[in-house]
Amino acid sequence: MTSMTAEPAHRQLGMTDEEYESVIEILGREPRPAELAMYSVMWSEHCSYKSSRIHLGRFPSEAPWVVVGPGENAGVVDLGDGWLAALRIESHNHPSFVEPYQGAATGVGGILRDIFTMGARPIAVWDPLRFGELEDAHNRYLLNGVVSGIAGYGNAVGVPTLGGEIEFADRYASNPLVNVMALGILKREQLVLSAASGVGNIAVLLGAATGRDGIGGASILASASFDEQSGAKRPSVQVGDPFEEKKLIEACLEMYERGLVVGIQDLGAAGISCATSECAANGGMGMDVDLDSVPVREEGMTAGEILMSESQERMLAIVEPKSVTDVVAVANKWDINASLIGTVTEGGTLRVRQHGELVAELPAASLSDDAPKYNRPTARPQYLDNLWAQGSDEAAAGDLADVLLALLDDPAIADRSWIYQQYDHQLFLNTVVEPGHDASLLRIKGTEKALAVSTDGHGRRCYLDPRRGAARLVMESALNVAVTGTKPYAVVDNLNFGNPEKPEIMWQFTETVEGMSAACELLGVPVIGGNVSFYNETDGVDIYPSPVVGMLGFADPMPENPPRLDRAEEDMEIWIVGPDAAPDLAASAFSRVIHGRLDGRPADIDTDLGPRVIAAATELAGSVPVLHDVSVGGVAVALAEIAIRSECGFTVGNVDWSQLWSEAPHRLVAVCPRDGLPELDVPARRIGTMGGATLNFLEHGQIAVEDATSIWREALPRRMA
Amino acid sequence: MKIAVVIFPGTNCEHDVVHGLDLIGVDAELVFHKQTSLDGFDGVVLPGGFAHGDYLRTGAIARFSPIMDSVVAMADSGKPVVGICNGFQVLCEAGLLPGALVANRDLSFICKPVNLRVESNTSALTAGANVGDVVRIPLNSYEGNYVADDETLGHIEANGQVLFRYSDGSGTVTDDANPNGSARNIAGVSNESGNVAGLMPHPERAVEQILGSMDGLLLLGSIPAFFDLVGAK
Amino acid sequence: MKIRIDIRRKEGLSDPEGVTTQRALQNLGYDGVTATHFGRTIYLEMEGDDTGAATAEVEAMCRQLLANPVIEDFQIEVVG
Amino acid sequence: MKIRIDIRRKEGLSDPEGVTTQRALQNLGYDGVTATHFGRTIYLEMEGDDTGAATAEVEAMCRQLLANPVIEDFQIEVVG
Ligand SMILES: Nc1ncnc2c1ncn2[C@@H]1O[C@H](COP(=O)(O)OP(=O)(O)O)[C@@H](O)[C@H]1O
Ligand SMILES: [Mg+2]
Repeated sequence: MTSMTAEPAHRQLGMTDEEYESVIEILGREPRPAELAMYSVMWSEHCSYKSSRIHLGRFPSEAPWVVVGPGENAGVVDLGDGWLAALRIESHNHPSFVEPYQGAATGVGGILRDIFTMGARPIAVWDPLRFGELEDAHNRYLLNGVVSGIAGYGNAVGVPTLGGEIEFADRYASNPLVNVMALGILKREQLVLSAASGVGNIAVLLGAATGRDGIGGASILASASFDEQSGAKRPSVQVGDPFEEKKLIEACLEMYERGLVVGIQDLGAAGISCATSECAANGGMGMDVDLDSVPVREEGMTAGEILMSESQERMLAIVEPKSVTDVVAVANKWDINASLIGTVTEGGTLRVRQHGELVAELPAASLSDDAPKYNRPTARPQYLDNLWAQGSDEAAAGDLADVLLALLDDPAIADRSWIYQQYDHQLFLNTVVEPGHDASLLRIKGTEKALAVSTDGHGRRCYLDPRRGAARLVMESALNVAVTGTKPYAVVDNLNFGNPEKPEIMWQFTETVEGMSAACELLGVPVIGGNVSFYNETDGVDIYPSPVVGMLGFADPMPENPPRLDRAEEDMEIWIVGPDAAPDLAASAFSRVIHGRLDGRPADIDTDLGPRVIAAATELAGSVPVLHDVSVGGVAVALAEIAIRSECGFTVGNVDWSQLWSEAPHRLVAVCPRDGLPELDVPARRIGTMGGATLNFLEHGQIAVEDATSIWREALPRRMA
Repeated sequence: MKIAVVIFPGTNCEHDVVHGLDLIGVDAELVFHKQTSLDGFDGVVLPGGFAHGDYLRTGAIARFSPIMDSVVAMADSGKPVVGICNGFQVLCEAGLLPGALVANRDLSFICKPVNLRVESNTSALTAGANVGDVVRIPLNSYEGNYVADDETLGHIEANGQVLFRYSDGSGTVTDDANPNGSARNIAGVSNESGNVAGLMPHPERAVEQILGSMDGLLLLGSIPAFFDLVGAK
Repeated sequence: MKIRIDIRRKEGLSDPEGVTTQRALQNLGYDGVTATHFGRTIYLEMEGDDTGAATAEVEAMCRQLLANPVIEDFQIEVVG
Repeated sequence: MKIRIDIRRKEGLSDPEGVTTQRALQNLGYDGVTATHFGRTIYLEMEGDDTGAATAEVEAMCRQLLANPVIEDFQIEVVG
């Protein structure tokens, strides 16, 4: 990136020679510097999805309740009676590695803007995370920084964080994943889209002043791999300002309520370039933009810098001339800047001026619509045959106490309250089932409606079989929201992958899209949005293929007393609901923690029983006090979690050793009073009874609830102290 | 009675407080900080959040908001003035309550329910409770660590101005029960006449069984109870 | 004119940042450190060149807003 | 030996605290203030009297723990 290299400008900006040629073709001339800057950022992988776009159409995205599907800032679904919900997920992986606190903080800020851009009030955030193993001090530093950053921003901006998930593996050590998902709700009449309609309408820039923050952030941090040189990329760190964002949220929501804006767009990657061109293109319009009207934080900023800056906490509103005074008044009320920077024009041309000179003149739509699309080659990785051959579905025998305590001490299984107690998870008084359960459940005040959300990923399983792994994520996430009494309603996904220029990585990607799509089709759940993060590769090592699913569940009415993990009592019956499947230990916690193995081929989903178990779970949640899906750590861990949270032991039999640790899909534990479970159309069998002070697995052994509890509670704080 | 609930820029618990007051039948209305008058109100609540981003010092900038002159006047007139969490911090900064709040002992944000023992029943937050009552209320703060010099601490203890202490479930005040390092486990205090009262945990988050606790109703209900008490004087 | 204001927690009041950092330094093996305290610094740029008047004005700002006299002491220095 | 470490955010990065405080000062009528920036200060007490060695050790502490070299600059001074 220094001038010492005699590279042509476009290559320094990460653009290939062919891409540069197409710019010349579009413009019919060489681009001016600011124009080149705009194309380079807008055509980066991060902004243009050039390697993934042709595959994403595979996702089923239609359903009668979908109001806004993929493509807008957030997906929107209909909840009836005029209520809508908006959902969106994003990654902030590379920025969080460079500076964990600010990277994660600005990730939260960005995802919230996607939500209130739609007219919705953001009401909750989730944070799926991946780090290297906690034995290493730097990984602890990263985890600590990321959690503090999410807390620091999310709490202060006044949006509760209601959960997330976390995994640890060496593969993530120099490439941690920080995904953030946000949910908003709105009344139908408040829905706003990012289209600039109406010649003569004014583009008003709201919020923070523009500095040199994150210049080239989108194209450089998120669209290229890391190597030892990454130090040079550091100046592009951005500092989040949750206070500015909070004011921006309140001001924008007030403007929507009063009908003062006709369109709005948040400024994220590619800043003003992206917001002005997208608003114009979405409305089939052009725009004249005057950079001298943009409030700047630093002197001497060039046109390219102002256009590309990723300064946080800014929005671009499209306002009819008659409403401009009112928009400025609302901004003044909330002490935020409002600057009139542009005018909507006829004809589709984006014209940008600085100091009276034309610095860019280009077809607005060309920045997004004409971006390159690549159909990159795919190849099935060779590692798979060996790994599949090595797997065994028999769990080597061991001592129950040793195995179970080792699993409960694993930071990916143990109590996660060290994380979520740093997050405000109660604000707005909606949280009925708080983090620490399969899914969090929120009521919508003033209605009988409720939403449940779960985020799920499993990099190791997807590494062993991306198609099956991805399908299972969808099924697991659906089961997680079902056990709170909601029906799976919509999905957003975040596809975190390595370098797409490697055919093996592209294969993992296409397999994942296929598996996820098939499972969503099976459940009839539309994919309403997503995000792709490629180039999660450092020094040639790619992360595990790490798709993350965010599942929204919906209930109307909400069950009166939704299941919770702490509602089991002495004498209650314990049941397993779901197929009596063969043990599934590939990528299980048992193989990883006890044997340090990652091999075998994970079981596929059961296309018949899977959806039926999910439906049964939603049904059961109306009457059963405890429902818990069986996932990481198998039945043994699921039971232990119930015992720990309910402070009550149990005795179970009729589960063989391998079955205790098997992570076969579509199963859940139900705990109910003496009179048993209601009639079900899926297999269910009783395995034991609550009571006593031990987790008693009969012939396999037992441990005291107290011992299990202290190991499980201390695992994370002990490591992070 | 009618209560004003103040919105500073960065405040976020205002609607939750209104909801809580609504449940106990108290008429509450939001008031923006740029307003200057509290005419027609019988009391005021400064709710939780991050007024002015908590920049500079928590509560420091908010106390210069235009509305604050009226809040001070209301405090002087003996009407209930209640600060919850960030509102408590603002009242301390404004000098209406003794002491200050600094970063939690472990330097991390804490969001979890805690037990509080009621230490005095003559304030705007405790008039409806009994000394020795134990209530379970969610805490949600980074700067919840109450500090004051020894002289001040001695003085407010002697005066019955300590309203709540962090305790275990049976009401015993222990080090283990102190979540944030607060001096002498103090979670809430009042001024000498009890009409100005501040508390770190959020009573408005414990107002319905479905949210996990209803104990907050006792504290919010103390505002009208206190009002009736002084009104009767 | 450039002014620097140093603000420190009054002696005897708890300084969780200092205590925690002291512990972290010990854990990292920096045994030679016997005490750690935290302070905040505010840098102001001001018009005019009457340092006396400026210092007096900054002192007023500190009393009114920038420091909390209940728990903090401050020191003002003209640095440029 | 007493050491003072001054830590400031690198130039060019935004300083929301400074901006917000600057606005508060304006609102209180302190018009002469043209810019406000925030920093933090850490005071260490250390054993020994080799100032060179101490400074080198503190520099290591800053890089490792006390400052965030990605977004902050620091300055070390022996003050007593
Ligand atoms: N990074 C995180 N942030 C907040 N909450 C988390 C995080 N990781 C896990 N949790 C919470 O801990 C609980 C258990 O998580 P997990 O084991 O992933 O659930 P499940 O296996 O049912 O999907 C969930 O309620 C989840 O929201
Ligand atoms: Mg689960």
